[in-house]
Amino acid sequence: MAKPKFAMYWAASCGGCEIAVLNIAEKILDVDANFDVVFWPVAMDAKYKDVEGMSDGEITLCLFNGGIRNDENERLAKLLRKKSAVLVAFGSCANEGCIPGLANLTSGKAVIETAFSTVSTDNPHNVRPAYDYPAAEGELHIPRMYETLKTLDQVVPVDYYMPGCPPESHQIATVIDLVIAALKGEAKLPPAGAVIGAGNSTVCDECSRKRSEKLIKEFRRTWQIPMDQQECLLEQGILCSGMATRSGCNARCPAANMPCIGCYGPAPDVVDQGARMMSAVSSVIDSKDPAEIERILDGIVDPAGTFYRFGLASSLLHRAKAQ
Amino acid sequence: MKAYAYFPGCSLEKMALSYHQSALECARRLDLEFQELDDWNCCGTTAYFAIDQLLSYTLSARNLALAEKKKLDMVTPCAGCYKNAYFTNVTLKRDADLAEHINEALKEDDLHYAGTNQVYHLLEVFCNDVGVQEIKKRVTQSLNSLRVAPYYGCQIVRPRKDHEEVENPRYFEDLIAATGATPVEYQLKMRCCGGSLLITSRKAAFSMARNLLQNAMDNGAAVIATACPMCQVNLECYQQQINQEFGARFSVPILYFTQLLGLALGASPKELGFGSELVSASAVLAQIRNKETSTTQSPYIRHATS
Amino acid sequence: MDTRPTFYQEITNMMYATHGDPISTCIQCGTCSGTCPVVEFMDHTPRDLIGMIRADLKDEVLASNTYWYCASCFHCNVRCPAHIDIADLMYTLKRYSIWKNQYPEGLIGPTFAETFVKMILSGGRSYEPVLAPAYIFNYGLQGFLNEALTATGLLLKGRIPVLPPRIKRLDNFRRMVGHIIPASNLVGEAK
Amino acid sequence: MSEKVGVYICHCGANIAGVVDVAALSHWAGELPDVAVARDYKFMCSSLGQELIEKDIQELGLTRVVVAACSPHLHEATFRNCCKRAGLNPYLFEMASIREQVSWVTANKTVALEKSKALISGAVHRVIHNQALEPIIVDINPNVLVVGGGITGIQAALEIADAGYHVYLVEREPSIGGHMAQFDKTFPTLDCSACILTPKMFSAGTHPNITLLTWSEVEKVDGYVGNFTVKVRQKARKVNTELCTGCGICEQKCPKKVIDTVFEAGMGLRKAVYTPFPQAVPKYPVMDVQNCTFFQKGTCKACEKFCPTGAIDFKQEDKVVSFDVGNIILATGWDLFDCRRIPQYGYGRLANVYNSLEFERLSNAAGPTGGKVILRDGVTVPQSVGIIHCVGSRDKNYNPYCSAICCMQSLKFAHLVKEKTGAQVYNFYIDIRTPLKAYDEFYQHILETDETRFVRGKVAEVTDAARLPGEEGKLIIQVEDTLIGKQRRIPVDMVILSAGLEPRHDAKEVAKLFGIGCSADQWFIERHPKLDPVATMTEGVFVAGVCQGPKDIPLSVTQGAAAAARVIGLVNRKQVSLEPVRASVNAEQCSGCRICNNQCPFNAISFLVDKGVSEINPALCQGCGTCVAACPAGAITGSHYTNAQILSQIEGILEVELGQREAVPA
Amino acid sequence: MSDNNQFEPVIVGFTCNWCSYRAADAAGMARIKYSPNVRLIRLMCSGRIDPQFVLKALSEGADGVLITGCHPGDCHYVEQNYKTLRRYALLKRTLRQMGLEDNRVRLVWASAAEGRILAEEIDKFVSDVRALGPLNWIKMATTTYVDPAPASA
Repeated sequence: MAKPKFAMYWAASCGGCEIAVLNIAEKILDVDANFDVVFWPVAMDAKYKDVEGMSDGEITLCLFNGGIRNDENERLAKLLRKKSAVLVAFGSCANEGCIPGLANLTSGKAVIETAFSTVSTDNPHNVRPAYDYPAAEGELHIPRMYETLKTLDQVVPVDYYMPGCPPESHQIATVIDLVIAALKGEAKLPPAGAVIGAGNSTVCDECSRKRSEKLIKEFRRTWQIPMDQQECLLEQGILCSGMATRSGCNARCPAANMPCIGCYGPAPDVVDQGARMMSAVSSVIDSKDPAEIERILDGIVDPAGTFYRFGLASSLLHRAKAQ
Repeated sequence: MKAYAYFPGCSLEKMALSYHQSALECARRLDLEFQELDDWNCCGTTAYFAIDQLLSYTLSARNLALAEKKKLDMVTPCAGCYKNAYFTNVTLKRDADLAEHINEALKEDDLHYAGTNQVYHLLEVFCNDVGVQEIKKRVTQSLNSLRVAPYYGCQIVRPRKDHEEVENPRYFEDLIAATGATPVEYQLKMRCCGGSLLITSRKAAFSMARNLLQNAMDNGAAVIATACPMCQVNLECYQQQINQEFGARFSVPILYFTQLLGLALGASPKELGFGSELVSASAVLAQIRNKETSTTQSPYIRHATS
Repeated sequence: MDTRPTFYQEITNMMYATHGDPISTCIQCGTCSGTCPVVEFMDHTPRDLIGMIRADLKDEVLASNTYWYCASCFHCNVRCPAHIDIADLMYTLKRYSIWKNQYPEGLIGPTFAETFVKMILSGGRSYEPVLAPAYIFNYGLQGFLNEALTATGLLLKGRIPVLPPRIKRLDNFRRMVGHIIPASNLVGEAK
Repeated sequence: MSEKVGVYICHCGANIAGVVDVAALSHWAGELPDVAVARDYKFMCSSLGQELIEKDIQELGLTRVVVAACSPHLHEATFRNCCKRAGLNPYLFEMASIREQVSWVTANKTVALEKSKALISGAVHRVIHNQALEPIIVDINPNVLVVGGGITGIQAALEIADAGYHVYLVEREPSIGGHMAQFDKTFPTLDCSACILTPKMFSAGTHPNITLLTWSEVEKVDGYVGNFTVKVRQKARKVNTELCTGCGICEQKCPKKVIDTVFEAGMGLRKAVYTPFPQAVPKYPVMDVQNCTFFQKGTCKACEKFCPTGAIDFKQEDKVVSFDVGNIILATGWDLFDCRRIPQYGYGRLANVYNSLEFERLSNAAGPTGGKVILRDGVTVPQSVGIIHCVGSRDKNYNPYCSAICCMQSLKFAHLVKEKTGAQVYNFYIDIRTPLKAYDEFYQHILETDETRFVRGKVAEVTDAARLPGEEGKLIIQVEDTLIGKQRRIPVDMVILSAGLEPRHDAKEVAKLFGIGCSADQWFIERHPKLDPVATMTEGVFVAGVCQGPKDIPLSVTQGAAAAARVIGLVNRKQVSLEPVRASVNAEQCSGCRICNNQCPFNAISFLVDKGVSEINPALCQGCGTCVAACPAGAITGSHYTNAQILSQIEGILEVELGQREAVPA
Repeated sequence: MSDNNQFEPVIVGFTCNWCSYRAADAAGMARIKYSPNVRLIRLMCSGRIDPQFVLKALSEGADGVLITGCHPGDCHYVEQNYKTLRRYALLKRTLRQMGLEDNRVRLVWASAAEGRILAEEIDKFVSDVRALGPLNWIKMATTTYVDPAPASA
């Protein structure tokens, strides 16, 4: 019997998800033993045509990472959806847009300007990409960039969501074990639409810091105070997103004395992670005086960037107001 | 050495030169650096408000901007200048539109008001920034239980700035006690002397000054200490006229508190501008020199009819 | 319907920026007048004046000497149970009466205020000798002699400047003032 | 599973139908997804209208009901009952207010129809997500806690005890009686305060249903209506009340005299072991350890030596007692405004300036001067006395409110001074406020008989700085006599400041302890200022007397009785049912971040340390939903106002509008 | 919608059960006519207002969102409206970064007696939002391509 087929694709992402998969160490051999890797642009050569030639649902498991930044991303998302039995939104970008999604705070035009015309760019003739370019061999095309970055499930239906930037290796290993067991009929897959490879609570659940009632008089940034190693970071005025972020990472950042930045996305049943953070943080400000409240809030230098660092593209608003 | 932007105000140029001299002398002896504002202008006093509030704010804003240029808090010895500068600062900080409007005008003199500094009266700097305890340590010439009536006047304490005590403050008394003198308790220490009415309503001004002098004398003051040039002029220079008007025989020296403080800090009368008084202060100086005497009789002889 | 603002409204409008509460909140308790050190010289007590403004008695208010006698001591301000900025009300009335050119005869206040302003605009600083002589005759012969004696005393002690002081950047200063009161006849006259 | 929604549109006569095309609305609503039936009717709230709904629920098997009519504040309960009668859970019902929010406030009929559609669409979307809820039923413990043993608390305790229920009456001072025990006479009848108060104190002290806990303070309150657990600290009296007979020998023999700043308002002395006044209830003395010679110097023990029953117990410690009650009445009273805050009145500086409580003691026959009105020198009878009204009241620098009792109190003082000294009395007032029964008559009586001079003007200052002849050695009251428009200086021998009533200095902490609110002035907040003046937002906690706002004795007594009646009514019912609009924590999802822990003013949220999660007590929860909005993990759900319900309502409202928007050319 | 074809904004309003909803009732009982553009949603307390509600309304097509509650100090639940105040302050800051005009989200206090004030505030708010024009957030996230050419000089 032929081995089940495995695919992994990257759309708008950094490649960290691929590294995370490789980072599962010898477990990767189980993947090879149990799967036939048919498409994985980072790891092996393959052509889109090969995929197009497959029958629908032929790929057993496809891990799709990256957001939908351009029409090529969207085309591949649709293609892989069609050809895959199980499509997993893998990593924060595919789940919720992640850092590339922060571009949604500005316009596509501004993104291009930044890339091609800022001081740090060596582009003396102000050369710009052209979507269509007539060459001797015929017209050449590059992918068309979207004004708004989208998440995977904003373009195709997704079977499972696996959050994290990147997903923790131990979580990937667990998921792979589960899928292999399921293929052998030894385990049952969770219901479609489920979040896998993560916990059902928030990062605080896994964080060992001591927590008490919160009353914040001043927000601080990590370099502004010597941080207490035991006390809850938020209670020290450090904006930690742990309380609004899905568990599953073993609270790695707070354990290393750095605040959680929210990469595991919203907690179960939460629509908009940033809104939850905003609401929670402002609820525990220790003042009733409007002027003082504003003064305290001045300590949050970049609210949108802080609360929507990962989740802007999947938030209720998706993006900043188009100009 | 703590530095301040020093705004003397018009009166201190001539009429109250001794206040200017003694203020600077005290500051020097208390290790404070007073940098006089460059090309300061009149703050408008109370009269300006009667004509144009906006202009009054502008005049004070110019001085505030000059102080900001030095990146220093402003100190002024004149109570009127203090009140105007303080409340201009408060108003402009609160009202950004007004500040913007005034900044347009200030551009003509290449100045900008940003609201970054504080305004203090000289008394506040000595009592709060230096501190009464520190001053006590630096006194080299005790004032020998001289009975000094601290006269707060109006515009240092009023209008109310925050929630501070405005009916019975004590810091002036504490400062006087620190010099070794005895602060006189008297009821009218917060009452208006009428100085601002000297020209417009002389009768009223004299009557108010009389009440004040009388009350201080009734409580045994040998000298009245002021912190405002207008109060000083009203109470001292017009004492003769007040005597004539009411048939009284006041002869009370009215000294700037800095002159007394300066003596306690070891300065010579000359350094403190003594000699320009219209009511002689020689008895005061004599008592301070005479270490044996510890109490003085009030030079005032109570008027029969009052 | 006459939509012109009443006197009361005009005064209220002019006080829009006051730090205190509006005069409509006055409970006529008389704390201001009980406190006022000059009240015996006023023809109406400050409280009375507030009542008169609220009754739109414009002519009577403008004919009153009360606000010209206000010494700006702010004692009423700090005691007022309604937090009314009474001293500012007095300033407002002064401004209003100068604006309307309507004030009681024989008062030095109005002309003094204007002279003072002109003086400052001319040099940027105040200069006492300009002030006194203009009014000295109002005090009568005895007053004149007394004043002369006082002045002589001060002069002998070196406390009266001989020349009016001037700030250095006077042109800038005047242009600055011109921004606030454009086409001001005060500035014009001062030059 | 799809729901079957019934939509009912009320004409409200012409109130709605006159503006909104109800027929078109009903037709439109019938087409909405999930809507099984839509009807319009002249008066939905009439019995026929209700029957219509009941019939549909039963015959068509409706699972949800929406009524578009007036405000839910008017008829939500009506229609909920209607659903209940037809066997549908009342919380599966929603109302859309198309009268108050549409037909009464909109003139344009087209727009009115659109807005009605939007509101109904919102309600239909929401009601699908509504959940069946059951009211929360709790038992009521019949015992009652009354805090404060002044006249208000005594009245409340007696009413409840007489009704047959047990009362714990807690008082901070050694004796009950409160401020009223300090007063001399009471206005307007001038009967002796002690004569009318002491019988009530005695009843409270001996009533079999009242447990008196004096020299005690409530430390902790847990629980909710019907089921509070209270911890009370009984401060050590150093007197064994089991043995003490109240003979008073210890007090007689105690060599240490102390100025009594509480009961005698600083006007008289007491011993280090003392009962504050002879008629004190209970009769047992307390020992003032701070001033006791034995405690300070180690020797004396005179009290112990002379005590005939051996009741003195120097080793006695504070005791914390705990008990359960079902309801609580707070009657914690007031503090006197501190006249030192107005330096220009000279109180504390000028000897013969008195505050009102000092004068009460001065005038009281049982007081330090035996009721003689004399100056502080102890001998001189004043020839002239000024009484200043509104001291610290009606003044934005101090308290902006009117203290309500000072006018009558000042008139009473004027009468007493006149009666006892014959002095010339001046009353300085801003307004004379005598609104209640027989009060203005009292004022008239003073005007007619007492020759008191009334000066209308708030006093500017009281000074001893003489300026004019006749002022030497006097206190001069400087004031504008506003009725003649002149400043006056009136020399007197004595000044009485009619100081205002203030909330207790610790009112805010007490409010927090009992989970109720304080106004900006720090008076306790009642549930409704007119229609529910003794209840609070916290079920089972009532307020009465001055702690709720300034008032005189008759009103305080009335409120004490009113609060008692409310409590007796509740206790008689034995059970109370609570609205099931409550928040709850899903322990699975809760990570114990503790954001919610300080969001609840009713102390309903507690953190379970061992489980590492927060928990909400449904009986304490008032259902505001603030913690629901605060929870970053989405672990808290607010029943009947869930996220799904509200988000669907938003969708529903905007669905209609988007349809409309599409039609409008951009 | 209106006679002269001017833009009529759609606004979602949140009220508390005790003050502002009753203010709306009071406005109705007094037959005060005001802009019909605001659709009110009743919550128990303004403290229940989750920023998600505001974002949801904006993303689903509302042109503005009005948040109302009891006056500070008068909250039926003691002090929960202060939490509303804080959340509103932070939400506004975030929305400002998202390019939303200040006038599209507003907080108004109204006591149960202030029907007239609520009506006036609604009129004011509607006219302010009207001046900003339609928001149409829902359409913004649909696919449009970026023109990579340099901005015209």
